[in-house]
Amino acid sequence: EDAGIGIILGFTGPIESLTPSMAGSAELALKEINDSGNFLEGVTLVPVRADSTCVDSAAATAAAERLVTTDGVVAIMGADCSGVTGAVLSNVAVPNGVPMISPSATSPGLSEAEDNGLFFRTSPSDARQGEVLAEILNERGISSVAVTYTNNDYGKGFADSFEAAFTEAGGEITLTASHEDGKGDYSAEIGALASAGGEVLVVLGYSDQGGKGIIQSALDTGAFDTFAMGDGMYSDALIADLGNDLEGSFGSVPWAEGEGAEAFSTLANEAGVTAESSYTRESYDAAALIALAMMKGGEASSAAVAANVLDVANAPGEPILPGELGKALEILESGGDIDYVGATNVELVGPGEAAGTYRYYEIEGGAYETVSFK
Amino acid sequence: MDLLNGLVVLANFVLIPATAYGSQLALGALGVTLIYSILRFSNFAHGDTMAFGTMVTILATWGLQSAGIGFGPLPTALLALPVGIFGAALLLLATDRLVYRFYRAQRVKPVILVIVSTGVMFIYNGLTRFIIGPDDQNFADGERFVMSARDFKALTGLDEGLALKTTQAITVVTAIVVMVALFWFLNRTRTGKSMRAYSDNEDLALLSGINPERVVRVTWILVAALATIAGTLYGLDKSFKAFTYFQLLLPIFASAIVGGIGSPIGAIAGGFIIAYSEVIFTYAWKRVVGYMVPEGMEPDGLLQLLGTDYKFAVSFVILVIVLLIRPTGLFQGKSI
Amino acid sequence: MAARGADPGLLHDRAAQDGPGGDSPLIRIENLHRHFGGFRAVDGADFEIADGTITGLVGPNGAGKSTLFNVIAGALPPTSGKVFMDGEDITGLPPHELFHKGLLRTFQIAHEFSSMSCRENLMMVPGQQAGESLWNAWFGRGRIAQEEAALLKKADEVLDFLTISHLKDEKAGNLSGGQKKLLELGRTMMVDAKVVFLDEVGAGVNRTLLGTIAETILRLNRERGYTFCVIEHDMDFIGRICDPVIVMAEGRKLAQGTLDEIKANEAVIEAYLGTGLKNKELQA
Amino acid sequence: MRTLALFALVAALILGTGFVQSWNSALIILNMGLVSAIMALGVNLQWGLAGLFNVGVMGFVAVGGLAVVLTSVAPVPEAWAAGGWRVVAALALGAAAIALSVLAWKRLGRGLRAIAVLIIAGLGFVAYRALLDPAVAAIEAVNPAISGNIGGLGLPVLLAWPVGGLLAAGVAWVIGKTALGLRSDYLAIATLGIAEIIVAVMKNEDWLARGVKNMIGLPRPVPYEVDLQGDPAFVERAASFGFDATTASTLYVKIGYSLMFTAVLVALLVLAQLALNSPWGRMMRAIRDNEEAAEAMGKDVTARHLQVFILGSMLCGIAGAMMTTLDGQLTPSSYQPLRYTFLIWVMVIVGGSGNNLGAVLGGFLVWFLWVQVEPMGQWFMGVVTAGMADGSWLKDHLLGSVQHMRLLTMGVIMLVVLRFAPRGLLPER
Amino acid sequence: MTGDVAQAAGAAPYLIGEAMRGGYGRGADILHGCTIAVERGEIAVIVGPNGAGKSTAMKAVFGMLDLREGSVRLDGEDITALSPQARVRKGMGFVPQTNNIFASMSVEENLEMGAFIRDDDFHGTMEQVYDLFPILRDKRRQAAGELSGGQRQQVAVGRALMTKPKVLMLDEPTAGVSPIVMDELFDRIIEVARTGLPVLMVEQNARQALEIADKGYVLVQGANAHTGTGAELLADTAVRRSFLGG
Ligand SMILES: Nc1ncnc2c1ncn2[C@@H]1O[C@H](COP(=O)(O)OP(=O)(O)OP(=O)(O)O)[C@@H](O)[C@H]1O
Ligand SMILES: Nc1ncnc2c1ncn2[C@@H]1O[C@H](COP(=O)(O)OP(=O)(O)OP(=O)(O)O)[C@@H](O)[C@H]1O
Ligand SMILES: CC(C)C[C@H](N)C(=O)O
Ligand SMILES: [Mg+2]
Ligand SMILES: [Mg+2]
Repeated sequence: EDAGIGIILGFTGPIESLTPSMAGSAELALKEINDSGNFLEGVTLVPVRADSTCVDSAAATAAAERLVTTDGVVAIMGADCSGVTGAVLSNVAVPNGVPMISPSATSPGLSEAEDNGLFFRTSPSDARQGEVLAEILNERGISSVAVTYTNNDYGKGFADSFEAAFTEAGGEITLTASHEDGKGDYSAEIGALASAGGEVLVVLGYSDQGGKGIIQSALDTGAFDTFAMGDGMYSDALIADLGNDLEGSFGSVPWAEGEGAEAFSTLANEAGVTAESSYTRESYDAAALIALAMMKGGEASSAAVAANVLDVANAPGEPILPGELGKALEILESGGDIDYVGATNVELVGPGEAAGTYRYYEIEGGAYETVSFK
Repeated sequence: MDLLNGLVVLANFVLIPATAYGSQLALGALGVTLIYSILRFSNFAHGDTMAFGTMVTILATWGLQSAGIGFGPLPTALLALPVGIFGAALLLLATDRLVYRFYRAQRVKPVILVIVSTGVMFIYNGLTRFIIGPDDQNFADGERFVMSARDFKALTGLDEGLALKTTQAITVVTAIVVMVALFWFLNRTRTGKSMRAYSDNEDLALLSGINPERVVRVTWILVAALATIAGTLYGLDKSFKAFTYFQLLLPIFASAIVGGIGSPIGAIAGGFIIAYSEVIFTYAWKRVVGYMVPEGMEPDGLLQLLGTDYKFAVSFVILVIVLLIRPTGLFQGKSI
Repeated sequence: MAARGADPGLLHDRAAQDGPGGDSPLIRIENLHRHFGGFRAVDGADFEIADGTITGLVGPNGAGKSTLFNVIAGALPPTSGKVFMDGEDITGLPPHELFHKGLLRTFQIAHEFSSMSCRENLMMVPGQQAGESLWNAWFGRGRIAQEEAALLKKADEVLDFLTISHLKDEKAGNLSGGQKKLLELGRTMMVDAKVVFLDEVGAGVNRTLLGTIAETILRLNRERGYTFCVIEHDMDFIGRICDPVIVMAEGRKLAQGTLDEIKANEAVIEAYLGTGLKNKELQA
Repeated sequence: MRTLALFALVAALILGTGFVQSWNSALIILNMGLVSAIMALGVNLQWGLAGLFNVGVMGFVAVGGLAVVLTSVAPVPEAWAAGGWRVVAALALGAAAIALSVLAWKRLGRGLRAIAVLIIAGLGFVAYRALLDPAVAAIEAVNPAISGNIGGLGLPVLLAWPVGGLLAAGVAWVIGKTALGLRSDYLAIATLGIAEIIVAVMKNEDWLARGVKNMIGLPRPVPYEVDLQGDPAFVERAASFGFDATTASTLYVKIGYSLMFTAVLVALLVLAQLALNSPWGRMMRAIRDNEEAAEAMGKDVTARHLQVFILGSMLCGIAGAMMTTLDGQLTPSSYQPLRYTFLIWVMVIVGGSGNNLGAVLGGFLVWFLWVQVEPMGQWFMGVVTAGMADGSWLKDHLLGSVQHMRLLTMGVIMLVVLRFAPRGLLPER
Repeated sequence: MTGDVAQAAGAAPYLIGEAMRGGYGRGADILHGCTIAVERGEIAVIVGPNGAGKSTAMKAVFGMLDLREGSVRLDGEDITALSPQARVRKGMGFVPQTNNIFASMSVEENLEMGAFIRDDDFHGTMEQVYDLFPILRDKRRQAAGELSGGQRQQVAVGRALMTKPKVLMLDEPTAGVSPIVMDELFDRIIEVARTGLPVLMVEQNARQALEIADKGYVLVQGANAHTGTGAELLADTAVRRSFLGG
């Protein structure tokens, strides 16, 4: 018997370049579960993709509705962008009692959403990362920065919390300027930011979107040469494209101390999925959590997922890394307890969102070097 | 010295980027304007035509690169341009044959062609993504800078740097050359004039012995060339991503229209107006003014008229104001 | 003019009340200029159109006649100068206001409403139709129905008169060149006008029909007191209905008088009439 | 006849969705179809009837959405205390400055007025910013993660629909006053730009409706599904019809929306039809055909354009408010011209411009396609690749990009429809 | 049909649209088997009430309308199936009644477009046109759309003359032109016809036109009502009264 898992991501639209790897990672987890042969008696998990478009709430709602009512999925891995996630949650998931685990909707506002216990996310709310980034800057003794963020709920929320934390600690923000993704030209933003000045430029955007454009433009004009970056900027492609110029720049990214992330990378690379892209780890974890929660509940049902996600995600129990899903299933089968660590050191707190440990990295010799974990 | 520094800052952050961006918009706008003036509709598929032409160019560039062929300090993509243009021309001619020709024969209202072009846009959109995918593609090679900020500082001993990218230089030069060539072609050559005649009065063109199908074919080929050149230069300067090209459509249309749609000079002027208004109104003048005024009078504030959040809005406000003063654009465009 | 609009009866007698006014100027033009760039299309025109007359306006191609009409009718703003109607300054008033003051015009190049039927082309003309307010369109259907019935009757009369009643449901865009001009004229017959400006009604109209049109203009003038100003190149037509005739050349008035006086005027012959076979024949 | 057949076809498509997929999906399509139909009706009023090329539909839809927040959300007292009134004062000041400039422009002589207007506008702008900026900062500092805005009036959400219409009408009045003199494509780009400006304001003025941080969980005019599911009486009734509580509750809510939306659409459609077939409609068509002649025939073209522009925009505003109510959230960044302007235009043109029923039909049909092309595209790709060897490079590549079939399919269907009905499915007369 | 001049002359006419039946699009027939023809060196004039189908007949001869019946022959060759452009290349020149200029192009460019199919130097012809219509020389840089009604008409005729056609078709060339220009125009048309170029024209200034016509057709409701020499028609009182305005 098949159990459908909806994978709702923006396959077309502004983040269409991120989503294939995200979906690939999630499907990787499901495949691992299926291949282990230890999942619920004769149940196979079947991923069903749907397009959230990232921006069109109505289309996303319709797609989700189709997943739930037509394809009969029991849980949803998604959605990606916070806006459509909110729409799918309140219009489809809650009314139908279908749980959602979003890998990437990071808007702080979602913590307050009316979710009836059905909404989880494997990425931390941006409220926390802002503080982390401010702390890093303080450590480095940087007291004056210019900030640019991608103009969406993620970027804006992130910038708000960063600004609050940084000025609290006595830092000065010379200018906060948003940038729109997908609009290749950022001369105006760079002009304003350069004129405002600051020791470093804090970039809270996406590595394959405006964020990259901004950095490139800043480097080309010589406006800034050191950048402090948020999670959206973490990607190997960025280093590959901009090379040595990024030397000495640094940033934060939700990450786990330990082998979880590396395990995932190896796994993903073997399967031919790009691991080093935004939110791939979170996607893997989201899908894994859905499956594990079903196992724990003993049935492939929505209720089982909703009831058990927190349980399998958090201590106590045996820590589980990517690649060890089979083992986890066995433990659960035998009535044992697990603590899913996954690729991002999953720890779901509060209303069911990642607590968020962050890696503070610096770019040295053309690679990300860990400085510390926060 | 300080005055010089101030000027350099201005050039580096306002003049050069805005000029380059303006030329990029202008090149796109030329294509839009050409279709509008001759085939009489606003072609929404133009952004995706640019993306398609660029994609073919990129594939050809990769081919050349893997064969070890380069173009010295210039990007190899320039060598691959003809292939891209050829590909785009094939696509456009095929589209015309399958789609637009029918509506031309029916003499439908322009707005229907606009909507049809939206359909075509969806198809190109998918086509490009099928072939090269939705991701960023970097295909620039050769010398990146004519002059980098660091070199400039070392060379002049000024505090401020001035950077000029190869692609920026190429873009500006190309835009001007293409504009002049197009203007000459339309106003001086027989084919060009026959194209204008066709656009003015189709029936009468027929009565003068002008072959409409030929006019249409030439137009599409020119459009393919313009779109591919514009798209490739843009991709070289930034990077190639199908989605960005779609997003470019809006400022491109704005440029074409504010300059007076149907007019090549207008397209260029429009491109610059849009680009400059985006940069100037959201620029923080603090640093420039700081250099310009006597010691001790440097401004505290940023001297920024509007946040960059509104850069797009600003350019549209300018556009509306220009149109209110000159209702058919700066250079007397047409209206249907 | 309260009851303008749904006035039944094509040619009822208004003359009884107003009477064709003698020589008082209905339209007065003072030193009117209209320049296009450096080109002076109308260059200091000065003349009067007396109430109750049918004034002919002739002149070589490009003399500025149509431009003058456009300025008087509010379609083009003047560069300088003034236009008066009944002593009131109407310079630069928008055409729709002039319409309501009783000033109507036709266009040299027919301006039909191409996707509407001929009948609709006429029915839309009268101003102040109750049905033209949205409120009535929604909530005053009864009144509209009555009004429409009257309009329809009148429109059909006009179409009949213009010999195109078989085309009443044809789209105006599909009419022949001459038929469009007829329709254009027909519009001025839908309402009670004070003064009507006709720009080359005759061009492209069959001469037999033009005779009938001349008849109508005369009747409208006599029986309803319409004042006309007529641009036309057909001297037969001008001769049949116009007194006086004003000749324009290079944006100015060149001469004024009866047609015979005009025809005798050397300057007019040189600029406009010529001495070709046609006029020799006409004079004979 | 044709009208009936085509509407029957659309009904069949939606019912088919119900049978093949699920009734929930069918109702979702129906509801957004109803909303789309209203938008299309608005555009048709402007374009089909008056020839106004409004490509700023998105802006009016967005304004309608904003109205929902400003009407129905509870006010945030802290924010009002922090700076709400100062913002109102600043806005009043700004409006006064603009009014004064316009007045100066009209009253003063040629030489003076440019300078006077510049001075008034400049001073006004500085004063406005001086008053506004600190107030905004204060408001936005109030609990930024969940509010940071002034909230709304806390009125019933249904009231937001007419309010959305009025707000959009107000915006349309301003735009119309400035830009309606422009011709065809120039008007188009101006409205397109103004719509972008409206959305930019909604995205960046966080004090208004949280900007890009979105407003979620907006009030609803229908009960919540979970409440229904928790109501034993409802569960029992559902069971008596043979439904489980979840399905019954979701259907119940959606049908609730459908009924309300249908009522609005029918009312608006009746009004639109009455208007179209009256002397008013005839006058509008005359104006569309030839403005110069209409003006010479005593029709005040400018005033009529303004009137119909406002009316059409109002419909878009109402529909925008309805849509936001249906979504339960306001997400300014989702206002994209492709979706909210051009798709609406596609509806009007495919349906048949100049024909109200055509626009409505187009609204339903195109919306249905927009939603259903995704599975269609997937299905088509499945068929194409079925014959290929498993694991072949091409097959993987094609399957990998199956999502891009969505827009491609949309394009193909649009072209096919327009090919066989170049003037729309239900052409004007 | 009495007095058919072509028949009388014994040879096949240079250009003939014979027994044409047709209409616009899928609409009703406008032409009901009408025939018009013109000989070398001859002026043929078509008159008739408004909406009789005169312009339609001209368009049909020029191939801008699909014929449902009948044929068009040029110099003995059947050209019924040719496209309008192809007919231009065969030497036919046409001035339509409406929309007969390129409004956005300058006067000179309008004339150049008239010479589009010519490969020789056309400046001589252009000078001739300017001599014929001196006002056009003054306005040659102005956009034709900005001209007065009569000036446009001159541009339109000038454009057709530029083609150096083998047969010239004019649809109301004198509509809206002043008497002096009309006389010039008729003179010129006679002159042109004398050189052997057949001229086929529609005229509402029918009396003047018939005076110079070698052959006249009266068209009523898409069919030939009267045919004869210009003088014959002018002398026919029935024709005069119903079609020539007395
Ligand atoms: N928009 C314009 N721009 C430039 N010149 C113009 C414009 N409109 C008219 N003219 C010029 O003004 C002059 C007067 O034109 P107008 O149409 O008034 O002549 P007219 O007396 O009506 O001639 P006709 O008898 O041929 O109709 C012409 O020489 C024409 O070229
Ligand atoms: N494009 C068209 N579509 C449909 N019907 C048309 C079209 N053009 C003309 N007609 C119709 O064909 C008939 C003949 O028109 P045509 O233009 O041939 O008349 P004409 O003899 O040239 O008249 P005129 O002297 O007024 O120019 C008219 O009744 C007219 O309504
Ligand atoms: C994938 C990302 C675009 C999602 C983003 N973090 C958001 O919350 O919208
Ligand atoms: Mg004139
Ligand atoms: Mg005709």
